[in-house]
Amino acid sequence: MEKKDINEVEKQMNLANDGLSDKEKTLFSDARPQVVPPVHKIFENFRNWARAQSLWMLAFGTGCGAIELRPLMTSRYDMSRYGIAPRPSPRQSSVFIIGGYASLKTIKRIVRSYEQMQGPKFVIALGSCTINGGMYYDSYYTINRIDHYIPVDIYVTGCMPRPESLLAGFNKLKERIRAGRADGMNKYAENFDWYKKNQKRIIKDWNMPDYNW
Amino acid sequence: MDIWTKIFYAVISVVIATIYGLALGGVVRKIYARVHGRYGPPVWQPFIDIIKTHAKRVAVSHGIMFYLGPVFRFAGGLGTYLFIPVIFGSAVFANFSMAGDLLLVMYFIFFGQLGMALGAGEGGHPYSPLGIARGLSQMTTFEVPFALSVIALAIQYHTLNITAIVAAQQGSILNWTLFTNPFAVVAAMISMLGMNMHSPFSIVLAPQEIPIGPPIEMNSSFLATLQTNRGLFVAAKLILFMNLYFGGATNLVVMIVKTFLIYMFSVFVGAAFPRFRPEQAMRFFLKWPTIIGIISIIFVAYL
Amino acid sequence: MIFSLILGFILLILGISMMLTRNNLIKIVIGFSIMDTGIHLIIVSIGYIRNRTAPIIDAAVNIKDATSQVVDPIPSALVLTAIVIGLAVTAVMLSFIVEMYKKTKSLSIDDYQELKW
Amino acid sequence: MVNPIYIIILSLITGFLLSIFDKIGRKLSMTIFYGVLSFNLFVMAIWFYRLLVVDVTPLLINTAGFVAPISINLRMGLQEAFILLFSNFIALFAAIYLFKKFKKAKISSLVLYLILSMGVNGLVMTRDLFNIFVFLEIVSISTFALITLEKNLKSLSAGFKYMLAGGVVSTFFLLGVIFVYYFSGNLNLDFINTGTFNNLGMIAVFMMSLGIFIELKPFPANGWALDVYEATDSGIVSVIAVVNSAAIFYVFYKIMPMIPNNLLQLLGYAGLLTFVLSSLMGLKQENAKRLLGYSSIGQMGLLISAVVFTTNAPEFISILIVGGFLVNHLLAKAGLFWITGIVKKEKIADWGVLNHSKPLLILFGLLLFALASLPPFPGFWAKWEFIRWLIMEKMTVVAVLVLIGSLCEIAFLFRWFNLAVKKEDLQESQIETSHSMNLPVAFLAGVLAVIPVIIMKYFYQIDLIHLAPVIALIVIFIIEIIPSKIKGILSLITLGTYGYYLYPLLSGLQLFFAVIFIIGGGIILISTFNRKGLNQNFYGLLLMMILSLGNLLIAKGYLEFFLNWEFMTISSYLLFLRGKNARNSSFVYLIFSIAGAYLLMLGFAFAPAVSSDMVLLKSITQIQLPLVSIILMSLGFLIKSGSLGVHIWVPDAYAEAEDDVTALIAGILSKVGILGFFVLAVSAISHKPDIDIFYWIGWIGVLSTIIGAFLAVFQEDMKRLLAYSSMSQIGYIVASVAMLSHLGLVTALYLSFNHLLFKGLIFLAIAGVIYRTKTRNMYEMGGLIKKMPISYISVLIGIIAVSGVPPLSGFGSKWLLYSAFIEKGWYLQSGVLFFASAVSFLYLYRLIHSVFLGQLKYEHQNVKEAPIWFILPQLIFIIALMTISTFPNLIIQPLNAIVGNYIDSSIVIDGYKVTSSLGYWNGNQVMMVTMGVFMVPLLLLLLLIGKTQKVKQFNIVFAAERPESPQTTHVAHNMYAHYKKVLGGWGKPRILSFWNGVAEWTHSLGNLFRQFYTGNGQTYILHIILYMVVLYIILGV
Repeated sequence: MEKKDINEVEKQMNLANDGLSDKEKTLFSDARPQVVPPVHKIFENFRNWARAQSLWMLAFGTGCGAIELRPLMTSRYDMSRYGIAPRPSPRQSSVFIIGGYASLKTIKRIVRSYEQMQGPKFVIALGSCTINGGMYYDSYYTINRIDHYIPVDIYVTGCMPRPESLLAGFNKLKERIRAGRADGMNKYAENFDWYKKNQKRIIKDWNMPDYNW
Repeated sequence: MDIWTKIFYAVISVVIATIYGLALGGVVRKIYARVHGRYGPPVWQPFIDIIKTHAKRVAVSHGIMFYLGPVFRFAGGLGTYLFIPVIFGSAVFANFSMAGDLLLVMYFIFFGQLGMALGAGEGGHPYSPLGIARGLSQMTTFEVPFALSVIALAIQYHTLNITAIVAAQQGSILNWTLFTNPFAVVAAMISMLGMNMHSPFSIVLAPQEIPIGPPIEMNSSFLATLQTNRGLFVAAKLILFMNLYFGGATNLVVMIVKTFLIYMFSVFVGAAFPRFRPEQAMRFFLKWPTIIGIISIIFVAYL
Repeated sequence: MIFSLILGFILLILGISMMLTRNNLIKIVIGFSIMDTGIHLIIVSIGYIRNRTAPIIDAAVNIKDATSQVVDPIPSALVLTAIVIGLAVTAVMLSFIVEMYKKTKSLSIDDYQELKW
Repeated sequence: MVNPIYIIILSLITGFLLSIFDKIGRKLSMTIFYGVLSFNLFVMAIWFYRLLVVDVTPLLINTAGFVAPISINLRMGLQEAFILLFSNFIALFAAIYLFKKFKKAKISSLVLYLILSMGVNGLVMTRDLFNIFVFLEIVSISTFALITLEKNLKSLSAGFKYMLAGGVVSTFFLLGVIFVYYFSGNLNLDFINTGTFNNLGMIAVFMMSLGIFIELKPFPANGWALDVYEATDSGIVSVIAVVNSAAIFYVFYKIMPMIPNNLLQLLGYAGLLTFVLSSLMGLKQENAKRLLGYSSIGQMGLLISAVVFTTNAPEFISILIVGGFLVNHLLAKAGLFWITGIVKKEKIADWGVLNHSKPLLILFGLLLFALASLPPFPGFWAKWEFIRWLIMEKMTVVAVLVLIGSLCEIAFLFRWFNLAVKKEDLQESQIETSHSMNLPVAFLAGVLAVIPVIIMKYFYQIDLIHLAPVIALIVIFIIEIIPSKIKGILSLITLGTYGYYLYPLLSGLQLFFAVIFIIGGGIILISTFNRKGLNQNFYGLLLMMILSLGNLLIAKGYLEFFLNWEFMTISSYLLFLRGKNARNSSFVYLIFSIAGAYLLMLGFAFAPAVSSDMVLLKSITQIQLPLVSIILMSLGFLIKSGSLGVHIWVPDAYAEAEDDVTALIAGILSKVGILGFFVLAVSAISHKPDIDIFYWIGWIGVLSTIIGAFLAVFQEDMKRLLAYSSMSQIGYIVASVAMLSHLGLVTALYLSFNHLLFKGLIFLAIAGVIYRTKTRNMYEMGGLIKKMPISYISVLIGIIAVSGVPPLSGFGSKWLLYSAFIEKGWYLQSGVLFFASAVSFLYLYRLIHSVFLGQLKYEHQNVKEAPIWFILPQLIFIIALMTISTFPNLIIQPLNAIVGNYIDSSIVIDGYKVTSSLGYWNGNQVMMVTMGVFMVPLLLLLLLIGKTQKVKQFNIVFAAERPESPQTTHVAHNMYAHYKKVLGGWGKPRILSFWNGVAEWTHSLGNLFRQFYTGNGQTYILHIILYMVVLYIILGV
């Protein structure tokens, strides 16, 4: 009886990875993402402060909004004074900025990159397109609501939002983080099956593992 | 001196050096920002970054060597630092310099590099070996002028004992190697540009070409370990250069002033120049600095 | 004696030059024979002593005075052997030529140089 | 006692009667035929025995009842008996070899053969000039006729050319004889005094000598002989090349006292020229029999120059030289000609067919080794003494030319051997043979194998331990049918016993190298237990190599040392040859090694004598070596150690050898050059040479280090990479020895020991990897750390030690090295060394990354850890490495003591701390601190890290995509492309191109010279005539 339980739990733990051929299955990890609860409160507050003060954003321009990220680095807006820095690898970054509309092609990369970031991780969705599709609301190829696919912490509206509003969004994010409310990572793990179902519904050529570690 | 006191001293020494090194990093960022006309991050930003990186809830590991890579790297930094006598005449900052001389320090630098290269290699990302290949190749070239300069020192002072080299430079500012053997200092300082991997020699991390290269797969505490080491290692290298070429230090303040100024040299060069292509960078080291290094040897040995 | 010696050498040289210049195998062998004859003549001339007779002990030569009546007998003895040998060599050569001719139907020495280098 | 005149009488009578007997039956005639030949041999054997052992006086046989000079007389002395013993021996066995042909042939062939044999016997024994002519013609005519045993166009035309040339030559000889008679009034050799001749008489002597000399086929008047060798039946040609040649050679020897000295010297040089040029021309040969023909005329030339140049030598030496060359040539050449008849392949490229018959292949190899004058065959001793004699007589140029000729000869012989052993036989043809053909060859080889024992025992009184390598080879060969593992255990036991025997004889330096050779060899030998099946021809060679290495340490005097050096060369060459594609690589190795050995031989010849009751390694340090000797020996050792300029054998040989063999070669064999250097250096410390030659050797070492490292960086094949790495490491050692300082010598020994440990370790680990993955290309591997963790750890520890990163012992060597260099004042050199040491990181990282890290390939998903037999020795090496790293004084102290025997110590060892005049190093403390600083971050990391998720190889950041396949994701091929750009020309193998050029030019030169042989009979006659003219002109000048 006990043994069977363990087997079932294990089955639940491991992902099917149906999108991969048998040969490739051995090359990808099939572990499920797990909810990692926060540590003791005081300690977690300190960590949240540090997380808020050091936001490394993934240098991945997913849409037209990426053009707005460049001015942020310049001397005019200088995001570095807020502890924000670009980082080329998702492994090392904590903020993912969805730069505007996400096409079917991009969403696959977005999901992959998001899953490869180590939690806690935060998402800022930029522009109207990410909220409801914006001017592409009826496009056959554009994602309307990005938070059906990955959890979003902050939406910055506009088409396009100016760097100032982006900075405001960052500050809002910082507040959320400090308050301990920006927990998209655990949310994603908790509702993993739902997110995955949504993702797989629109991404037809699913040739990745179910969770991209 | 019993071993526990020694270890206690070493801990103090290491902590101070690490903090100093990280702060130096913050200052550099600030300076870069000012050169760009920005405000820049706070000086303590490196510390926050390290805490934040440690605060990641999940770490992805590719295997045991990947796990140990940052450990090797940090151990390399620690070891390098611990084999250098930091402050002349101080028991606390003498570290473990009695275990070996300058050659030990020069070779211990490789310990961390090799370990890190192996750890990054197990990560399996193609950019890691690309970056490592660049880094190792560049290392072979900037080591040449540096080695020549060190040989010149050995000829000049008849010793490879760092403490003895510092002792020989005491007394007057004119006793510094900088004035007694300027060629050796020039060669070594140019090779330091390569060692610190600021532009124009920043071909290893090169964010635009091979997104930060070797540590691309490093995350969470692995990355934090690397960042901590970066602070310590910079401090160690600067102290080594200070000891060898700029008369060493008799107290902490002198040490901080001197190493800061030494570091500023490479920072200013870095802020002012764009990046070389790999083979340009390497050929550069094999030309002028090497010739200067040879001149420095001729200068002390045969003139 | 001198005359026959010179004649011998002339024959020798003639024979050699014939061996060197003729293309036809048979002619080369003839050259060889001429050379052989030349050398025989030389041998005989060397043993010749003026006014003496052949070194054959018969009615004309007294055994007791033989040493003062006949020419040096050794070259004469040698030349007999040499003639026999020369004859044998010539015979073998000719038999070779016959066999070679059977194979290629050619008597030109130029057709027999596939073995080289 | 049988009078040898009966040989002639009996042969003549049977010759005439044989056809009558044949009418009764072929069996009868054959029986009589072989009976007579056996009788001849028997008579000569008895005479030889009596003359040699019983010591009777030589017999003079007078004919026709008169004493010479009135009558013709024959002589039977020791020399005649010796020549005829072998001639009749070959004649009998050639007849046995021809048994089948004779059975079918006309009876006249048998008659001719008997007459030929008779002629040869007469030719050797007679003392009468004209009689020589007669016997010469008898031999020639019967030979001409025997050539037609096979009546094809080739043999006919060759025979015809032979007749033309022979006719002209004998005419000149006769002319000479007759004029000699004219001037001396005599035909008996013992009564002619050419000293009283006038100029005209001298011309006669000239003609006569040249007549005989040209019969010995000097270059270029020897085209006819080559054609005969190529075209004639193997059995007959063996008689022509061996029996006839030996007899004519003896005739030359007989008339030598008549030849004026200046002419004799000229002939000696002509012989030498023949030897050198025919060896050179042999390089271009592709036809097996013609190749042997070139070798034959070369050997005759060598023999002539040997007999001419050793006329003043003591009897002991001249017997050994001339007799050695002669017997060697007679036996080996006859055997090889017979084998060509058995194999029936014209082109040497087709000789792979020999693989179908192992015994025949081994016989072939044996004879070839003998012909190449390799030990222990007679030619080896002859060459050794000849070279020494020439050097003693200040005939250096001759000695060098002899060696160059020998090298060329070895080149073409072993190219042939390699083709026979390695070339695949595409046609799958079988060798048709019979016992009557095999038996003579085998018997010959047996005789050849026994002679060395006689030489070693009676001529030199060499300790028979120096035969141990060969004995080991033979014993293992005999028990070849038992399984590999048992043979391996037996080999280990042998090594143990040998070590036990050796131990009391050794001390200091010898002991150190004995540890490397025997214990190191034993450990690596464990890895060979992995071999399956019978594994033939392996352990014998392995034992031979290790035993000869050990014997080097106890060799007394130059000869014993050199003997073992050659054994080592041969055995390692054959070991290399076992590799699958090792045909070219082992050939290059052999050529370089033999060249090195010759240089060594020359070096020894120039060196003054050493006391024979002390081992050479000690005695040579007590004498003042002349500069030339040091240079030559150094060159020899440089080749063996694979230093820059002569390193090109290294990568291929290492790469193509079997994998465990490579470990052995890299770990052990590479140290033997160092041993030599070390001894030279010690000698030079106490007896300073005039020029600081070691300064330049030091530079060679330094440049080998850097160039080796550069080349290693760009290799794709991991064994080649490690081979270049070895070259680089050995460069360090050579350079440190060359410093001639205490610290330098300590460094060299320390490095040598370390090199054994880490290179043994890495090569064994790599061998395990290759065993599992079946490839040597690094880019075909990757990610094996998950599958072969122990091998990975071995390689990791190995590369840390190679690169000199503390805390492992590699750093000790680097510390010693730089301290020594700076102390010595070699500043720029140490800068270069530092560069090389940095470059070593490049190739070491490439090795470990491309193989073990990065992406695991699909085909290696199921690869297992290397077999235990590979792992076991690795573990031993790791333990040893860690021990001497933690407790460096375990090794430094004894080394300090060893070097302290020769030069005052310059370092202070206090506990674990070593202090030089420049700095200090405490290996133990470094180890402890490193352990400490390693633990701190590890604990910190364990404490601070969050939940750790272990992922797989494709879980990488890949620019938001997923990797396509492991092959396209693994960075390995051409990994340092950018570095190639940096180095420009320095990364290119230029020296290889240089040596390729040398080979090309040598072959072209050989090709140029052989254009003389146009194939036209008339040209050959012209050559003969011109040859006489030219020689006469030279003589006149």
